[in-house]
Amino acid sequence: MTAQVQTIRSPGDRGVWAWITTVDHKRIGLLYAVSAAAFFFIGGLEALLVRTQLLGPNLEVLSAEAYNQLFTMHGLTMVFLVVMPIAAAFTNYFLPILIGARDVAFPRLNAFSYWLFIFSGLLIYSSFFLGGAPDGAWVGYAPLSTQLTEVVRMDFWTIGLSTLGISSIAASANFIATAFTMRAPGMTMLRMPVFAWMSLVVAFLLIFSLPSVAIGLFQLFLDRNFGALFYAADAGGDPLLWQHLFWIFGHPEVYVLVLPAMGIVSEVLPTFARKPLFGYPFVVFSGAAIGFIGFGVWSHHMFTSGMGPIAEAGFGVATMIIAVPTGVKIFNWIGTIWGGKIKFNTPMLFSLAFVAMFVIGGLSGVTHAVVPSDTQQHDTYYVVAHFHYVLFGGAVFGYVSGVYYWFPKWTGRKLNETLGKIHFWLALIGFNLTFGPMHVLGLNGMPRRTYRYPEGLGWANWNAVATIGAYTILVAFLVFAWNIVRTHYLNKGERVGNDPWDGRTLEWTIPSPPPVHNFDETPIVHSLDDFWHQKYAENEEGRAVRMPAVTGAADDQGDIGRADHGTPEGIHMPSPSYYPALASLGIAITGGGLVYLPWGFAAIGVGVVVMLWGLFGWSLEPVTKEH
Amino acid sequence: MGEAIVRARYQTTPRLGRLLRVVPVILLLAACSGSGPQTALEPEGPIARDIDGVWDLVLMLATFVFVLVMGLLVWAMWRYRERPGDETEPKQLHGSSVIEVGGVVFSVVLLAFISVPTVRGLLDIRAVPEGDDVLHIQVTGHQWWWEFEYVDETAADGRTLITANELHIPEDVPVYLTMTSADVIHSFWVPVLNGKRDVVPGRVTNLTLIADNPTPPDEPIPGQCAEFCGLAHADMRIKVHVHDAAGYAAWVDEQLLPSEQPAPETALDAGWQTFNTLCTACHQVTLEDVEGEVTTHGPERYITSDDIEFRSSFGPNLTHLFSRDTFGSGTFTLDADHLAEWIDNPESLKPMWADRNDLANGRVLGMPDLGLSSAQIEEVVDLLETWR
Amino acid sequence: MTTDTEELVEAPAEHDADHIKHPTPKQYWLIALILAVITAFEIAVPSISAFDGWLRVFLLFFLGGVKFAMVVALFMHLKFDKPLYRAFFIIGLVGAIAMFVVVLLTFRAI
Amino acid sequence: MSDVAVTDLDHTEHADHHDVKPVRKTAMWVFLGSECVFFGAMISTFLLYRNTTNGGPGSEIFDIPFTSASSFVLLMSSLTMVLAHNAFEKSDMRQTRIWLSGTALLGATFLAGQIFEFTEFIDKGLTLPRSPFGSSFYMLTGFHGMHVALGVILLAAMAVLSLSGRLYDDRGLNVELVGLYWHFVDIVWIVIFTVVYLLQI
Ligand code: HEA
Ligand code: HEA
Ligand code: CUA
Ligand SMILES: [Cu+2]
Repeated sequence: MTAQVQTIRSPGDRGVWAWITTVDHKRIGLLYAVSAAAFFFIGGLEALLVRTQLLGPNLEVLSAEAYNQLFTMHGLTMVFLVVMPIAAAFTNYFLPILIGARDVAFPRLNAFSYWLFIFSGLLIYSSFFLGGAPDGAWVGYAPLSTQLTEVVRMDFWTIGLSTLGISSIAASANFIATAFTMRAPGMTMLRMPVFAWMSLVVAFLLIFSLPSVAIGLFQLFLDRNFGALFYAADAGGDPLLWQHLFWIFGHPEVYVLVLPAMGIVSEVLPTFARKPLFGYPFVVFSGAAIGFIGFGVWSHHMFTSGMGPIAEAGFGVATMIIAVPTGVKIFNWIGTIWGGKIKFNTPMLFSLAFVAMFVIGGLSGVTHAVVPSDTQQHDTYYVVAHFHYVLFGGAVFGYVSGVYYWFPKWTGRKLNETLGKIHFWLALIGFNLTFGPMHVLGLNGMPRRTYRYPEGLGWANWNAVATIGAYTILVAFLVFAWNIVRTHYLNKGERVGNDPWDGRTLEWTIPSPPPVHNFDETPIVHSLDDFWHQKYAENEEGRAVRMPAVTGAADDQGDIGRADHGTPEGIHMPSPSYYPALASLGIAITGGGLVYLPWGFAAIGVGVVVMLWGLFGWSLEPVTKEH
Repeated sequence: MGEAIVRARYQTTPRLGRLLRVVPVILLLAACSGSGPQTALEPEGPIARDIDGVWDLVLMLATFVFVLVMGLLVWAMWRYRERPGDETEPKQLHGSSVIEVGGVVFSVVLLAFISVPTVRGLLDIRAVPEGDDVLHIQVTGHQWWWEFEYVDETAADGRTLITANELHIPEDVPVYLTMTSADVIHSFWVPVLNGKRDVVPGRVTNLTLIADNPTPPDEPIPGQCAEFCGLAHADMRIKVHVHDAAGYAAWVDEQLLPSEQPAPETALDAGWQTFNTLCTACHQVTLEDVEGEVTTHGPERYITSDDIEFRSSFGPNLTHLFSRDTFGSGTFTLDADHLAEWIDNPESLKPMWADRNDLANGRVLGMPDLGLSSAQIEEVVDLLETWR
Repeated sequence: MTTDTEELVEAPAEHDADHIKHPTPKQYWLIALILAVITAFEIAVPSISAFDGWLRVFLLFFLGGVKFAMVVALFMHLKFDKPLYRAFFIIGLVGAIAMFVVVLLTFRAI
Repeated sequence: MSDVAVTDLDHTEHADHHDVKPVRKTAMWVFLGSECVFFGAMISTFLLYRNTTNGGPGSEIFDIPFTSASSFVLLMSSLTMVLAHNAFEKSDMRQTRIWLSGTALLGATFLAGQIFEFTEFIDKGLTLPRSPFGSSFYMLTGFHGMHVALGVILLAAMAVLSLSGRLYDDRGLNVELVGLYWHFVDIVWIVIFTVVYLLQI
């Protein structure tokens, strides 16, 4: 092993090959982000088609068959190919930096997770061209999902979700190991930024919830392809088993989707209020508590399925308890801006909107936990309203806030504020126009997953409003996309230094974009919000006072975009490797073969060989190659 | 709203024209649209009213929390916004245990307040109705229609009353539904009478309906399958007709009678021959022939869940087809023209997968196109029209 | 200061290992012997009619549990290793048991 | 929160330095925690369907003496595994190789026994599509068998690698990690043997 290896790990830093073989957590994070954005566009178009079909009664924009595929793929895409990967993007990029590490614990496993995610996404999407996309709703209730075995649609879903699950388990183990073993000196657990904490909680949620649905999916797969009888009612199989296995995963999953966004909000609010996060330990522990309690409430999705009143009462009350830690977060966020000096930059606007919209969605969640009224609300548009308020007004707004907040760190340029505000207001208005009316629709009896509705039930007008709202959202996000293109690709964005927002955490101490090895010298952490405390002291009144200039402060414009800045000799980072991509390609090919049994066995053979080649190559190659 | 809701006749809609026509009027209309006949907010029976009461309470509390939290948030945003020229930095508050504990106590108290009616309401709506007057009906969910067997109403020969999609019940009487599914999970839901209950293959679930008042004959209460059950889930509707006691008894008597089988060589016999060779593969009819013999034609099928036997067949029982107002699971107005259109090409009206039917294994995914000539169709429709 | 994430972080493990006293091979053989004896007893339990009913269920669970615990604690060194590992494993184990017991209860299957 | 922080800097810095943990083992234990849920889901599926034989054969076809023997084989492979690890820590490559091969062999024996058992059961009419009992039995034991098979492959690969002296403890494929995995597969069988076999007769 050579001591002279520089931080540059690959033969070249440019070109497609460098991206395929990269093991740099920042590049992998960007890959996740770009993929998620692309899938957001696709999932959004699917939603627009759905909304267009529902614009008026008995329209024929889509056939029932097309509609069912589109709403299924919309839900699937948004949950698994948009929000989870965008969370993975932020976690990848910032978890190591926030804890003062140079990379994640297993850089190649990290690459493997990404490639397996993208191949799984492509596998699922290839179904549109290979006989039709999954059409059994994202929850795929048995025995509907095992009914038509001569059609492969739901096989794409069982296989695609399984491989996505493998990807997530690998990523989660990786993040857990990172958070526990890679922290910089002085970075105790309770000095970790809230975002890092929430990423850690999410990793645990996935690790312990995914196996349940994986087994369920495997059972469905066996039922569909090998005649197993797990869900065959006439042979004694019980369809409710699937619902349990799915929701034991599915409920923790919704917190997987929202907790990282809450982490982002907990970073953004203090920065723009110029105050520390109110009640840091409470915010952290309530996040952990949400995760923990989240494992005990899954059956609130099954209140009408016939579990019996005792189970229903128990799960109803358990569900309500989640409102307590969530409320703690809300109150602390309000406490954070209380008494602050609030700058309404775009990231702040989105974070504040997150809090407001999430409260609406959370409160409708609590009304679901009230079992008697849930028997009216279940599977209506009222539920659709609930989860879009927490998922779009909540999670997506949070991630968008994160994009505006950290864009300067990624690229060295700030997104345009004016465009950002246009984006924000259009998105906020469009969002409420779209999903607000759905509360009314649901309470007035409109079931979800229906491709048409008759006249005379009083639903037409609110549906039309919702559709108009959806198009407003499209415009909003086109503005966003234009902002990104303009700022980054057309180089029109304002250049900024290391620390454009007067930030509080470690990422703002390093150049934008950060060098491959992140930190020239491993930072030594003295406190929560370490960087802020390097810049500010508190006077007797408790007000912040700026200390004399420190390194890395806001107006240091010198080293933008120069990744080689200050690189000392001898920081060696793991070498690039194509084995992770190869192994995941093998898994994807195997998956494709499994969809098309029995002649898919040929593909499975190829896939397994490719996978083993990748895995063995990977586990035997040295981490840092000699050059 | 006094429109003839239920009658909403299926129509093909020109795509763009309709899209454009709708857009401008929307916001205006949205403001004044009522809640519609399928709403959970205007209950017409004691159970739904109980649920609505719980809902009102919870909504009130949620509104309180909402106003409080939003008020604090917006106030803080306004009060503590950065003002131009203000150079002072804010006080660096790190937290306050009092506020944390206060927040927790606040939430816990509210939730305790909500959980009491939750549990009580839950036990109420799940209670099994008792008494002699309880009417028992067995419900079988099918892709994509409903079958109702009135196990308490039997004809002299022991036949139970069977009908489809349109449920007739007496007012003020607890109607106890015992439900299962022939294929996938469905959910029985008539919002103004009660919440929904899933209909699960291999399991039995129950639901109680009690209706306050009789419905006008042309304005039954609408309901709908609420669990995604595949292709035509949207078109799996329910109509509930509520009668006064006498009206209900009359309806039962009429339904229990057989319809008439045309005598050989009559005008209607041609239609019967077609019907008896093709349609009875799936549909049951109970007919009395010229000799006065009563026969039930069509497949006899039993579904057993949890040791309860559900009498069933592959398609709706047609004995008194024309006593109904709708067909296609409450989706289309029933009249001769419409029915002819349906028989000619069922999938042009309602999405189905009849080509994937597999009767031997009990899988029915819709009514097939039987390839009848228009003359044959007319004969069959003429026949069906006599079955009232 | 060098940091090679996958490689160098692993290095201090060796120091750790020095501090920990693992069983000796002789002790491993002894543990295996105990495990074998328990297994023999387990196999006998179903055929001993005195144990019918709840006692048998309890005994089988108990004996299986002892074996399980011995392998995890001693062969897998969980007893000597970082408490963190113990936490991970026990969360998974206890969590899985708790959740699935509830599932089976809703089916009235246990 | 400068108050909390600076005061105890020295302390934490020192402590944390010590705290650098073996990353691979951390990930491995997390993974094993996750595996508990995998098998938990399958075992409870089996428990749900343990009497749902749909008219086909049920637990009466189990051959307890035979399965006891193969359970014993798997149990003893944990001993050989731990001896292999022990030898590896003492850098005794010859012993390591012997015990690794022995473990792989015992594992293979167990697998052979399972395949034999499956063919017997299939002869007696218990197949995957026969009944929910059959489905859940084969899924659970088959999934476990796949774990054993993977373990055997890894063990064999390590035995071969040790010939050329390429057995490192800083690679993904190392004796300690594979050992943890192998022991886990063993304890899962302890549970399966109790719950699926002994409790059902
Ligand atoms: C990010 C995703 C997300 C989040 C965070 C939540 C959060 C919650 N959800 Fe939601 N939910 C979904 C995503 C999410 N949900 C999805 C996708 C579905 C549908 C799946 C499908 O069927 O396809 C669903 C469905 C769903 C159902 C099933 C409905 C049905 O199908 O019948 C229920 C039932 O209890 C429920 C409850 C809750 C509750 C109680 C919370 C709580 O965590 C909310 C807690 C928050 C607050 C309460 C607000 C803030 C608190 C305060 C200000 C304190 C004071 C408040 C009180 C004292 C009340 N959700
Ligand atoms: C995070 C999750 C998420 C998000 C963001 C959304 C977003 C939207 N969803 Fe939905 N939705 C779900 C998750 C989500 N959804 C789920 C889980 C279901 C249940 C599925 C099921 O029942 O199985 C569902 C179901 C669902 C239904 C019910 C269908 C039915 O039951 O029949 C409807 C109906 O209106 C709907 C509408 C919309 C609309 C209009 C949006 C809009 O907000 C979308 C707006 C987005 C765009 C228009 C794209 C714009 C993007 C670009 C222009 C590119 C941007 C570039 C960059 C980011 C750089 N969704
Ligand atoms: Cu039946 Cu939906
Ligand atoms: Cu949930």
